[in-house]
Amino acid sequence: MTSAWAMAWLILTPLVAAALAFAFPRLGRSLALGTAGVIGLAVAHLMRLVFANGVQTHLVSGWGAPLGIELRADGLSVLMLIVTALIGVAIALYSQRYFVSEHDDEALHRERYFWPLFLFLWTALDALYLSADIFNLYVTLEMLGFAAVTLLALAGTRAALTAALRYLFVSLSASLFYLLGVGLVYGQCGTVDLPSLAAQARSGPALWVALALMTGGLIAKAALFPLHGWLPPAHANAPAPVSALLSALVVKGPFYILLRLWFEAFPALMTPAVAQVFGALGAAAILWGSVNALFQPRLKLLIAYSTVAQLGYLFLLFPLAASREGGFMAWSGGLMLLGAHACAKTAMFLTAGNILHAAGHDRIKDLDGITHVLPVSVFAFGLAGMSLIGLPPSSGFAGKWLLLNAALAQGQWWWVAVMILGSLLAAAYIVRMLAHAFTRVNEPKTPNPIPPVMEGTALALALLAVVLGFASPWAAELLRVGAPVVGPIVMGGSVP
Amino acid sequence: MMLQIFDGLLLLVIVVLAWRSLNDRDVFRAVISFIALGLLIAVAWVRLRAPDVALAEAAVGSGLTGALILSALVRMRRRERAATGTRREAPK
Amino acid sequence: MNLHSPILLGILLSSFVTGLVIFFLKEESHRLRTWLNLLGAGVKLVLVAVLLSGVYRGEPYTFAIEFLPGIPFALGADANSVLFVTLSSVLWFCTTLYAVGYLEHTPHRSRFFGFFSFCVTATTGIALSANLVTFLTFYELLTVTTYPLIVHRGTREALRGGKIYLTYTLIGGAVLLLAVVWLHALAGPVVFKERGVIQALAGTRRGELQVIFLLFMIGLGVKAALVPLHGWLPKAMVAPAPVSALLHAVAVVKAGAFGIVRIVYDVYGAQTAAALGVLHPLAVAAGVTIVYGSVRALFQDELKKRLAYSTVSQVSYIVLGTAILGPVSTIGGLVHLVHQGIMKITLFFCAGNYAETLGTHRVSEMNGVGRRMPLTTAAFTVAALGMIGVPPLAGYVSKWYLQKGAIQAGEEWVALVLGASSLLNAAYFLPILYRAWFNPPPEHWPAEHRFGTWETNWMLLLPPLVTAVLVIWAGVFAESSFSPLVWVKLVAAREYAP
Amino acid sequence: MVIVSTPSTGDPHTMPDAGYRIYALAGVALFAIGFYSLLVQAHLLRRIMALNVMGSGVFLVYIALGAQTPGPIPDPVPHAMVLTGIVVSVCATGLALALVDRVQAAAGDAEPGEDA
Amino acid sequence: MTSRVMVGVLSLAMCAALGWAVQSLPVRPTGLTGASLAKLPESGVTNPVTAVLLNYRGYDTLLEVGVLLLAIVAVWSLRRGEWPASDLHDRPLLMSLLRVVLPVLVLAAGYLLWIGAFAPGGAFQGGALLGGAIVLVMLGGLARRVLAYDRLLRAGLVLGVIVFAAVCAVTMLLTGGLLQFPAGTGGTWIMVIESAALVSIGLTLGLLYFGGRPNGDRLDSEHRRPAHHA
Repeated sequence: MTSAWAMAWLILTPLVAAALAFAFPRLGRSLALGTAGVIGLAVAHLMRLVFANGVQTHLVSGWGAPLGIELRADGLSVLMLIVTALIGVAIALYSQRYFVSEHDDEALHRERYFWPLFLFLWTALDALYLSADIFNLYVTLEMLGFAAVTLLALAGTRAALTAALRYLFVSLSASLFYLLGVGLVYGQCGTVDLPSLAAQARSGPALWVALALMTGGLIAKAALFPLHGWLPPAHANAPAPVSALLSALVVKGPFYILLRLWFEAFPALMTPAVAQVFGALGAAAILWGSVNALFQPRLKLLIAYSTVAQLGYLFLLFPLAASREGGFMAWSGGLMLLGAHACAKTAMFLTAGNILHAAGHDRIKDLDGITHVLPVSVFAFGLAGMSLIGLPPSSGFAGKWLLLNAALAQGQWWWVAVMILGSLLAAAYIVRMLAHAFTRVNEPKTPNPIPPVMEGTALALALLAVVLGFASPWAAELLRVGAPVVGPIVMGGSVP
Repeated sequence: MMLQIFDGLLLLVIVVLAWRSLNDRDVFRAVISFIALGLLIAVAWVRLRAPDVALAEAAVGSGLTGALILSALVRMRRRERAATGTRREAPK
Repeated sequence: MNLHSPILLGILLSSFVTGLVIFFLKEESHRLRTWLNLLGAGVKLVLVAVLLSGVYRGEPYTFAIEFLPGIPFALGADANSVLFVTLSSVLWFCTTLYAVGYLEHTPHRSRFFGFFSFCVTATTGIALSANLVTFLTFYELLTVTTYPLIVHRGTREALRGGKIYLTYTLIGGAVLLLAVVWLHALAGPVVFKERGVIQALAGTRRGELQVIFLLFMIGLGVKAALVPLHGWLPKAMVAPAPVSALLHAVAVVKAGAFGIVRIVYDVYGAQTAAALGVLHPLAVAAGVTIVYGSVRALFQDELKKRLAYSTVSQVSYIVLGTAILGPVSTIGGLVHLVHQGIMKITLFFCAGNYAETLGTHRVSEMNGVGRRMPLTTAAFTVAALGMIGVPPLAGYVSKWYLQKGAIQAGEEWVALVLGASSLLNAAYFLPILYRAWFNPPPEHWPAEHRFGTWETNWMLLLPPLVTAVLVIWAGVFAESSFSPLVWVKLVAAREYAP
Repeated sequence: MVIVSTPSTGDPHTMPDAGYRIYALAGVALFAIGFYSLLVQAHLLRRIMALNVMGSGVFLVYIALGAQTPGPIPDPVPHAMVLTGIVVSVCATGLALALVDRVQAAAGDAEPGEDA
Repeated sequence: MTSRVMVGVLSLAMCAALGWAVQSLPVRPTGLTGASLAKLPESGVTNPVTAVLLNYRGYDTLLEVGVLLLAIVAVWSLRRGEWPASDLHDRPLLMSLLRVVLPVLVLAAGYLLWIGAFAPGGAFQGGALLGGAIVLVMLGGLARRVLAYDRLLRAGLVLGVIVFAAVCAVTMLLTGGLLQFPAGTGGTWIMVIESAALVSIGLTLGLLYFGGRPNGDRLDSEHRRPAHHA
């Protein structure tokens, strides 16, 4: 099977499945499972090809750039596709029982519409990670935004609907900023193809403004401080599997495009000042998000603010990967952190879903003794927490290790301080939850039964978030393929 | 020369209508000027030798979008009356 | 990797798998859980014995898998690790037996013993780590797995104790992480090796290495309860007695002390560290801690609190021995790693017995316990005298070598510290012994339980007796071929080999 | 509706390029007006219209730039892109209106013009 | 009020920056006019815009047809549709007019689809007309039964995506490339895609006006209590 076929499977399978899931609502569940299977195979195959033969490119309709659209799979794309597939499979499993576990018509309605929307979301993400064309990326962004907003609105509560509307306004206006930027780029360079833009390596006022527009739109979509306001209500009020999708995957898409734009299309414009600004916003996000997470009354709000903070770490990649020494270390570290956060955050939101389902609420102060009724879920939460804090040997540790190494090697110690402070704050808000969970209550109230698959998926992802730390050398090797930054992965003069 | 003047006038009206359609006190009038704006933009497409776009804009951009917003406004007014007696205008 | 490697893995898995299985056991299946616990501990003992002989014969043990890019997750066994792993696995066996007896008829035992096993897994991991990153990994895992044990009772003060413990250890962990990362940024991957691995940098990067050493000592000093980082230890006394034993003798403080030993001997190297001028401040900190801990212990009426401060003081003997250059003091410090362990665990076992059998928690309530519980009190007496340093008990050996080493190194002030500390030890232990043996017992104990034939549940009685015997053996047969001392001399020889 | 059948007619020199530039500038103005209103207006319908105006501004820039490219006909690529954009934005409008209706239904007696 | 001023200043600044950027663009940008005209013979159509939409950048259009379907799924999931308030039943004259106009609109849609291959027009414009026709039908309160027939509507709505994907699969089997048509057959394939797209686009736009799922939605009819109040 050629890489072209693998890419086609990745994009067409969820798209067709989404259409069918809408046409035949009863088939939704099985269609999702089937899609998960196909995509898993296709991603694995694509990864094999990328490892074996390097970057894979496919000229859609046979015309190359600039006239046609290019699909491109390098190490970064494949990593993102793998993360998406992992989370997608988990959500497909979890949602088999999530919606029907509450027996009423509302729930049934939600499930019937969840599946096509979920599959559209998956289509958008796969297309986004494979596209090498900044206008095509706009289309995928819109598809992503529509699906995300509607999935959130499925919750049907007033809070969720209001959050959804706010999210929609942000998402749409952000897309328009991006689109205008694309227009200016086209006017300047006469192409919207990423590799061609990289080859031109142009500069000039129009491109500055264009890049500013696109960046503004994308950081609004990626909820980078200070444009994060829409995220907590949205992620905290969605149905559990949707919260997981939003936090783990949706916000990562725009971040990925930012990487492509700044590191590949217009590296010339990535001045140290720009890099430091990105880093400063990231640092602010880490501190602001973590401190807010400490004071949230509801578990899901806590997790949502933790997402704001964790997204901050990703943007530390800009100042650290931009400099020559240890650039690749920071690059791979930041992206490992991305994968780690995806797994850990999914596990946490699914756990929160189980707790909500069992206890009927997620008020942290009333969760005393929840350990005794949901030991598996709380254990999963703890494991995921380990990864968020960055305790070894979790994948979160691997990512932070590389970022810290790069920062120290480059003498940018201030990021080191921020990262370590952020870890301690993360520990604080996670322990705050666990302390309540461990509090002994005299008569534990009998909870609603939780389908095993729902606890199982949460636990599986939490374990993944921990053991993936051992996969970091593999991930680094994968990210090497077509990476825009170079450099060794191990710093320091090695000693006898 | 004539063309330049025509362009200037057209764009002037477009910009004014755009402002009116977003900042007119009366929402209904705003919507009307919004639809008119769509039609004028369709004309602009023709001037820019983009007939395909003009067709789509006339039908979709102005026509359908306008219809959607109008019916939404009607719905809002209905709910409004149901909710709070007779108020003509949604508060700013 | 070689033929021996599976042993290293086996030593870890023997407790890890046990814990995993126990998690999924029903609360009721008491018997099965007990047998699993003892089986795991027993298997570990056997494997450690094999390892011990192997390392004595100088066979290499290594195991490594990929972890971080360029840095493997590596296990190994040198004389140091064997010392620690033997200690912890022996005491582990006793503690397990004791815990089974102690926690009879209490809820959530599966959870407790699950984390209990994970905890010892982390400890043995610390002992067997072959490089700094692996050490860091197990060190943090130890923190995480201990928390559920400390808050096990789920009471408010248990949770407060747990929170304080985590605050200290996690911040310490963060500082340690910073030190490790910084050292790696300077020196690349760091593997443990006798006489250190950074001599090459000592000349050029002197300042940075000094700062990094300080960070190391702060990070490890938290668990080793160096003043002023000791605050968590007395607060953590709310935990059940077996956990206290774990914290004070088997796992946590030992992990800190062992870490300091590792950093000084196998990362910096004693000579290099001395050349960098970082050892003397460490020695002073240890001396201060020794005196401070003893003084605070003097004023505690609650028995476990008094023992806790005694730990603060005693663990710093190890640090002191490490911080003074020269083989003899090294021997004194390292051998105290073992001696302090067996003595202190005995004391905690006994304290637990008093609390469980008679309901006495305070020193002032201990009048005449010797008549009611002679065996327990005998064990307590042996351990206490050992702590004071009465010949020919274990503590005497440690102190003698520390003394000698200090004099040789020309650090006479240490002699004063040790003397003062011994006096203070006597001052806070002898009154207890006097009350226990010579004061008349009260007609009613606070809360007395009767356990058939023996003075208390046999599972509570046996462990302290065994460890008390060890205390005597480690002292009397110090020079015989099977004693901690002999092994420690081997370590010192390797560290200071010309 | 005028239908210029390309490419047969459509002389590139019907007017100087500068003329097209005005349209791009007007597009910029529309974009700014839309953005301003989006931020300051509370009424949800106005906000939705503001998004549409922003969109029209963007499209004007696209087509105006496309009209300047040398050759017998304007650059068809921006035209296709704008067609895509127009359809996407009408979809967005439909979705937004439905969502607004749900919000206000859920809000019940809340103000119709209530800010989201 | 102050916030208004600040936003105003911000917008003006943005406007200035954008204007500056636009002015700085090359007066004669290197567009893709030449390239698209050069490849036009191979594309299978003679209208360059249609060539871009369905051949050069056909992949965009594939995703866009997906977005259209997604929009309808979203709207249906949000609320139940309702018949427009302005019912023309009591206006016989208009109704008779409508009966004449409707077929014309449908024919015009077909014509635009066909003409799209070599002159302005195509699936989108045709679909727009079709959508307008459907809106008129609703305004006239006609064909309520058809528009309420859930199964039929769903089938029509997904037609575009399914056919487009099928064409992708078939042509890929023939040429090994995504959306790469065998030489000389481009026109046919494009016509197939566009015809299916026309139906879906028309339905989508029309039903967007309907504003929600049809009352005959079988998900609702299954249950006594409506899933959502709209």
